[in-house]
Amino acid sequence: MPVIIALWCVAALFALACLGVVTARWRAGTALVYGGCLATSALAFSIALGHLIAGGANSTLVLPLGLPWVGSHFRVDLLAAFFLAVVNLGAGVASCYAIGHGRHEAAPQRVLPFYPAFLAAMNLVILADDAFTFLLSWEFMSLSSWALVMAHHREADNARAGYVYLVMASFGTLALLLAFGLLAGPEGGYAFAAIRADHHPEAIAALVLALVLLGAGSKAGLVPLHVWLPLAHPAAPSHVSALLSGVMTKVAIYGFVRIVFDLLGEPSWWAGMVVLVLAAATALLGVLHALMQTDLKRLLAYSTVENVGIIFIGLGLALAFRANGMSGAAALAFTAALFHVLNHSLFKSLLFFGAGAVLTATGERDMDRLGGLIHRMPWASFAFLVGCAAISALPPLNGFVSEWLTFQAILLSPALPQWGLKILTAAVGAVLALSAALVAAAFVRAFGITFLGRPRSPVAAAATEADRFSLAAMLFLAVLCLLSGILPGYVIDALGPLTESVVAGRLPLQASVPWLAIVPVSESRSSYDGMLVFVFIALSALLSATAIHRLASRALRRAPAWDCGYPDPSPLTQYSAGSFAQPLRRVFGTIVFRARERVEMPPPGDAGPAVLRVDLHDLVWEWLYAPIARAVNVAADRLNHLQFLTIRRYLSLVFLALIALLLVSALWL
Amino acid sequence: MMRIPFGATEAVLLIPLCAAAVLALLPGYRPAARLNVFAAFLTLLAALSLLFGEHPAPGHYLIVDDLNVVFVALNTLVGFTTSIFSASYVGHELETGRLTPAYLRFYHAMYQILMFAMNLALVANNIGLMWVAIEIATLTTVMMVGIYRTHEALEAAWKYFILGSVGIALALFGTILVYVAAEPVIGEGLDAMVWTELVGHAAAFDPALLNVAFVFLLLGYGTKVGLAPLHAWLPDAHAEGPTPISAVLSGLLLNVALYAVLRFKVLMTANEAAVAPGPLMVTLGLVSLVFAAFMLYRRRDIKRMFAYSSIEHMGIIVFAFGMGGPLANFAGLLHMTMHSLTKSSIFFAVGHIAQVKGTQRISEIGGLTETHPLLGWSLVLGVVAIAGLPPMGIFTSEFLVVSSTFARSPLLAILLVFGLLIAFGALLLRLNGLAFGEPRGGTASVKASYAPLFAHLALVFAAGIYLPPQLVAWFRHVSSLLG
Amino acid sequence: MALIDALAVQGAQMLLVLLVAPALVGLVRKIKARLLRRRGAPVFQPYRDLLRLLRKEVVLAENASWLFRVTPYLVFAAGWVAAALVPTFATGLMFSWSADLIAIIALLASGRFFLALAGMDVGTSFGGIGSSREVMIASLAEPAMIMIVFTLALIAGSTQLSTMAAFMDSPAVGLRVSLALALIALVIVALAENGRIPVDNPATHLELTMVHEAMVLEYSGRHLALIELAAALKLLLYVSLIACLFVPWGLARPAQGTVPELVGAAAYLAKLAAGGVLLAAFETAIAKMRVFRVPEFLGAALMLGLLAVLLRFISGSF
Amino acid sequence: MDRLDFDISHLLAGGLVLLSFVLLYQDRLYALLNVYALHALTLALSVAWQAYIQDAPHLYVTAAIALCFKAIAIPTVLRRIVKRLGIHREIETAVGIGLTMLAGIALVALSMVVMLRVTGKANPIAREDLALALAVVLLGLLIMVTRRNAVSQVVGFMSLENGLVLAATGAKGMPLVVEISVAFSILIAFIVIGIFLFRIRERFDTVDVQALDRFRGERR
Repeated sequence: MPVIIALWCVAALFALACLGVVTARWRAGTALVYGGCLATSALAFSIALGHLIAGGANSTLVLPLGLPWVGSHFRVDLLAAFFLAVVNLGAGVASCYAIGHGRHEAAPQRVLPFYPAFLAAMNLVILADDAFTFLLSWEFMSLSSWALVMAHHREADNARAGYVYLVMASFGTLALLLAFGLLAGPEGGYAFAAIRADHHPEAIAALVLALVLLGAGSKAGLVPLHVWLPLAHPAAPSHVSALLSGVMTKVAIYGFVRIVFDLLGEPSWWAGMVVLVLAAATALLGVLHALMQTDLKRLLAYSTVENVGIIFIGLGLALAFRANGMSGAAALAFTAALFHVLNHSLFKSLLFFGAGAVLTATGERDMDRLGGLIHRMPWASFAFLVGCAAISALPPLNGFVSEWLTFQAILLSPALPQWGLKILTAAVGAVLALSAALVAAAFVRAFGITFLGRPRSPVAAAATEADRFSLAAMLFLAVLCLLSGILPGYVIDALGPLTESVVAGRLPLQASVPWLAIVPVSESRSSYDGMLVFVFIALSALLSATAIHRLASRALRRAPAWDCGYPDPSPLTQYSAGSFAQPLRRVFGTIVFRARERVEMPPPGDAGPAVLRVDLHDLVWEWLYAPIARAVNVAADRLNHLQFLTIRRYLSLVFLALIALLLVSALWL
Repeated sequence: MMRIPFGATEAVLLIPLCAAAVLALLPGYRPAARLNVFAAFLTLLAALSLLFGEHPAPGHYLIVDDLNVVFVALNTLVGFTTSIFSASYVGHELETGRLTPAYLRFYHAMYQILMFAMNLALVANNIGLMWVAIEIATLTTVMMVGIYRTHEALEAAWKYFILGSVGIALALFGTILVYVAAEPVIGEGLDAMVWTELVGHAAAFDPALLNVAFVFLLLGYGTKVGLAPLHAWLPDAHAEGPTPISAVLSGLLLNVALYAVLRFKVLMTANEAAVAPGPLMVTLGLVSLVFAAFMLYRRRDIKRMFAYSSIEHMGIIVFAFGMGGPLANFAGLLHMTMHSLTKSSIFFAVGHIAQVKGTQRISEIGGLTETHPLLGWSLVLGVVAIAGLPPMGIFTSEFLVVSSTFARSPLLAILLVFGLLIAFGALLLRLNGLAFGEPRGGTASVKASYAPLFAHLALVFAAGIYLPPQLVAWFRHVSSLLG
Repeated sequence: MALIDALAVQGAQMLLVLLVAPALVGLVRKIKARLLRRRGAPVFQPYRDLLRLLRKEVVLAENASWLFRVTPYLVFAAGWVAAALVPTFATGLMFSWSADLIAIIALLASGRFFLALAGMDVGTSFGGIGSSREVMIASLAEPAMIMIVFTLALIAGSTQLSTMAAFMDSPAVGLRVSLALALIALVIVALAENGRIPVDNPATHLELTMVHEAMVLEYSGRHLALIELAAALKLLLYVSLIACLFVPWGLARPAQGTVPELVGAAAYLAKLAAGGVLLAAFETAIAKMRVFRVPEFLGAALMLGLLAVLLRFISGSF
Repeated sequence: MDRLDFDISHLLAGGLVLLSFVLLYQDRLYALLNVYALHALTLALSVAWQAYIQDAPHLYVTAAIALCFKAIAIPTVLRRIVKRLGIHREIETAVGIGLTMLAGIALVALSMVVMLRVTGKANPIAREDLALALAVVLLGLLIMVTRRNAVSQVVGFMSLENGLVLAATGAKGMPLVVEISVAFSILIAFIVIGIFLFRIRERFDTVDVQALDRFRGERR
């Protein structure tokens, strides 16, 4: 019974949390807790993977907890199994990383107790099979992750990040709560089975969809609910950031899929449209923000926003196809989305690990104070490079496969009957292509500024390689990125039964395709073979290298950089993060961020330097959130006068209330 | 089930009374505090025997039924834990000289009288008696709020006194009206004020008269509940009195007043012709919730802030009862229980915090999790619980209220959610400053008694995950009565 | 036997592109010189340059990392594989299905990715200029290219180059507005991607205007040779892409035997020559534009592509 | 149920309302206290009358309390306090007398509408008494909210409470009336003591801002 084992794993994690409280003070505690988490996650992962591949039947369990007349239901079906696998994979690797990384933690007592609890909460969300348990775990997940975000609470930014995060999170939870209120009805049929059973009318479904987009969307980071994400994810310790970005957003996506695809029944066609619009906006805005950041971890966080957008594009397409009964196309889009879920959890964790390694080695997150790390931390930078290539969707790595599948799904959309959807999908395709290209730019920038060139600060010059555990975790993920890139057929086949169960259609069996290629629709239409591409590139590179070294010269001489004859010793003459982004800022920034560049020249005769100032505006924040905050403050100020009235005035309030009620009872009752 | 020992109901009343008499004479604070704890403990035992024994037959004056048995138990429990807390608290107050032994004797006696009054109000089967009990409770709390004799304390006490008296007067008028409504049906004399009788014959009462009566009762007892706009006394009384009293006020007295309102709501529901009291309560509840939520933002005094949060939660509870229906009523009852446990535990923490930091000003307290990890984290836990975050009991009740409301009247639910979110934002904002960030304020070590604090939090936590079926049975029965 | 055959043909194609690529560059240079009334270097000069470079030693900047040294081979390999997957003289080659058009574009993108990184590796200001401008151009050119692919894929019902070429050859394809739009867009993209005038000037070393050349400024010896070769392959790839998609005549069908393949090869060379002439003429005709005009230029391509796609989405008849 | 009982109780209750109006009208402290004494006296009479016609002897106790405590003790004590604390004799009103009177009339009308509509079943005396009692209660509240002066507010409260006792006695055969009136007398005693102890001279709703900061709400 997978569900039982999974629940035992959760229990074990809670036990580890208690252990963390006790052992936080001693040195061994870190290794102990994280090791335990690693083992538990490994177990849970294997269980989930086994269930997924075997395509096993749903295993359910009801415990007499939670709401007494409902009980708390748990269930492992294929969807849950997939997400359990993703979550526990990420969790396990993060724990392994943390065994090494956690040693550098200044305040372990603020991390160790909450980390296992956070893992447990994420597992519980996926296991839950009734509204109460689901929301309880969901909000508990927010809570525990909030505690982790507040781990370094001395920095004012982190406190603010934690505040924004938890408020947004509970906003999302309340939205979901309302959604479940609608789904369950006034009698409170909270069990998912009951919700699935009864049919929901059009209007209700529409409202639920909106609420779920608010709830799950705010957790996943859909624009315009993403504002907390780039604040909170960087604030946490790096292995937690990896979990937040790589895994927790996936749990949010699971919530969306669970409610919209599973509980809500047949969607109406425009549902897909709404999702697609939001998703496209998210993808584009996320990557543009990422391009403007100079804080490495914040850049990664924004790129998470972008990837969430890509995943939701897949989901939106799946919704649209499903609503029109095109089950094959729906299966393609859904597979693409899930595949990207997996991929993103892999390379985003990897990248955050890299950022964490840099942070521990240099104490810096600002790219403009880094550089040249490839010489000092070769392995870490290699792994980070793989991550960058993967997230930039370069073949033969995994990022490309899921994006390729998404493109293939978009190419199927002219068959859709609705004009709006057709045109929208085309536009979405363009946006997707644009953001894919921009991602490549963003990560050239990230890797180039951080790891290449000459060190821009002494700390960067004095950096040292990351520890064994961290490297092991990173390289493991790098290998996984490559494997799932060159052997995508297996992943797709593993997802087959799942898509079958959710969108009533599946991709053709890939195992039968020769040469390990993948054929989403038909041989003549499109096919891709990561394996062969990889082999070809490797072979031709090796071939040329050996040939040249054999037949032509292999001589090599080190010399100062030429730089057109004017080499400048100061590392400050290198391109910085800001200057690298300048061309793109000029192209996109002027519209999206109202970017303005001001050059402040010193007056004639003054030898002072000229200063180039760039001011960017986060319009979402300035147009949506700032006004709300202002409104609340104004209201609070106005009402606050009521604290300073006199007894007579208070009495008159009572008096008026009495008169009012008497009038009511005299006139109406 | 064991047979109940003779006169447990009376015991719940007599023990505090005798204790009060002794305490009034007993000099020296240590024995007094001990006796105080001991008496509270005995009362708790009696209440527990009520809880687990079967209910005695209702008399003309006293009754124990599903509606009040839980609250009696809760009342005595919190009374007991608070007495433990107050022992360590007043010790510190003596050292700092804010309280003199003479006042302390007075304080302990008053404490027991308050217990007596509240238990009486709970077990009273006679609406007149209930009224008297609540008046006594008001007077005693007024005394205790003013006990520090500072100008603010006196001022708060006076405000509380005047507003409370007016409220009580209104409640009395409502009570008289109920009698007038009952008298033609039941006949003159005591029976017409006995609650069980009233419920039995409520169907035959003049509905219009009941409506007017309920207006007065709602406003009268609502003043004690602290519903906006009748709330004015509450924040200052909490802020200026000794913290144990703040805990008792928020944790118990509000509940007792609300319990009175509930009794009469049952009466209203028993009479079909009478207008459903729902809309009134929903309106008052929402007003209190939203108002208190906004008021939280500008608070500078930590105790006053949590007082406002009490108003907010009373608003939620009254809203729930106003909505009615099995789910909402259940949620309301659960919320009452959870709120009194949580809020009193918060005040325990706040009391010690104010003592170690030497101030109640939020701006001068900071980084508690650094300076006093245990206190700080328990404050965090308490605020997390009161803000309705899982896995605490309040999450359960809020879950039920919101989800059951939205399906019936979306607009109200959205208002409710709005209020909840606003309040959450405010609480979290303050918590950030109090528990995290750079440490501010004194770093003196606490000789606090954490037992009560953790006991309450443990209960709340447990309730968030598992509700004992017995409790559920009681609550469901009561919610069916509440309609 | 058939396997051997297929392998042979595939290998032939790989060799062909590798051998022809420098000649194409040389041809373009020659014709440009002629149009400027210079005699110009012989067409086969690029081969000589490559050999010379290959023989020379590599002068490596002190703080160049392993990435700097690996990149040329990667870029070359990516370019070569990509070029080898485009049908030149025959469709349906053995491995042509292993990467469709999207994948080919992605291969070029990965080449560019590493080249841009290499540009930043030494930590000189010129490398930075080159890389940042390169990614800016690419970030506009790639989506345009994807849009073009969409258009063609929607017309041909496939993203498989062989299938597309075959379809284009068939009578089923008529004269279409979207095709014309796609062609224009594709030409613009090709110019940008290969760093030709008006986007970039392969001949200049005027630092402020150059993009690609600035990026590879620090390379020398065999590394530089490989990068030059990769650039030539890229140019060839785009020309043959245009050729096989818009003038697919003479392409040999799979397994038709040697004769049609030879015919196809001849036709292919002819197309290449024509393409080279046209490119040279175009480059001499117009002037290079400022770097920050390039986005508008490419934006136009993107819009054209999008327009074509929309037309296709709205109705099959366009 | 003969006419006379009804008329007399009606007369007394009506007199109570009338006196409430007089209280409302007063702007001198001593006069206010005198009128209150009269108010209490009327109450005592009416309670006694009720005791007589309901032949409920325990009500005589209530009447006695009303007479001794409210009509005699309290006013004298209050006079003392006014002297001792040197409270000055004019009553500051928040709202003009005329407006207050109008409001009072409206309140009486309201209470009539509310009460007479609802108490159909109850016997006429109870109805009259309840209606008038409600009027007295509301007028008392009105006094409390329109007077700035502590003592006059207390007087308002006490007249309000008289209204309650009137209602309680009017309700035929209502038990616990004595207990309740006793409890209320204690309450009032506390209030009066409170005034004395807390030295609440003029009024608690001072308008000077600094005092506001010091007393109400947050200590900044």
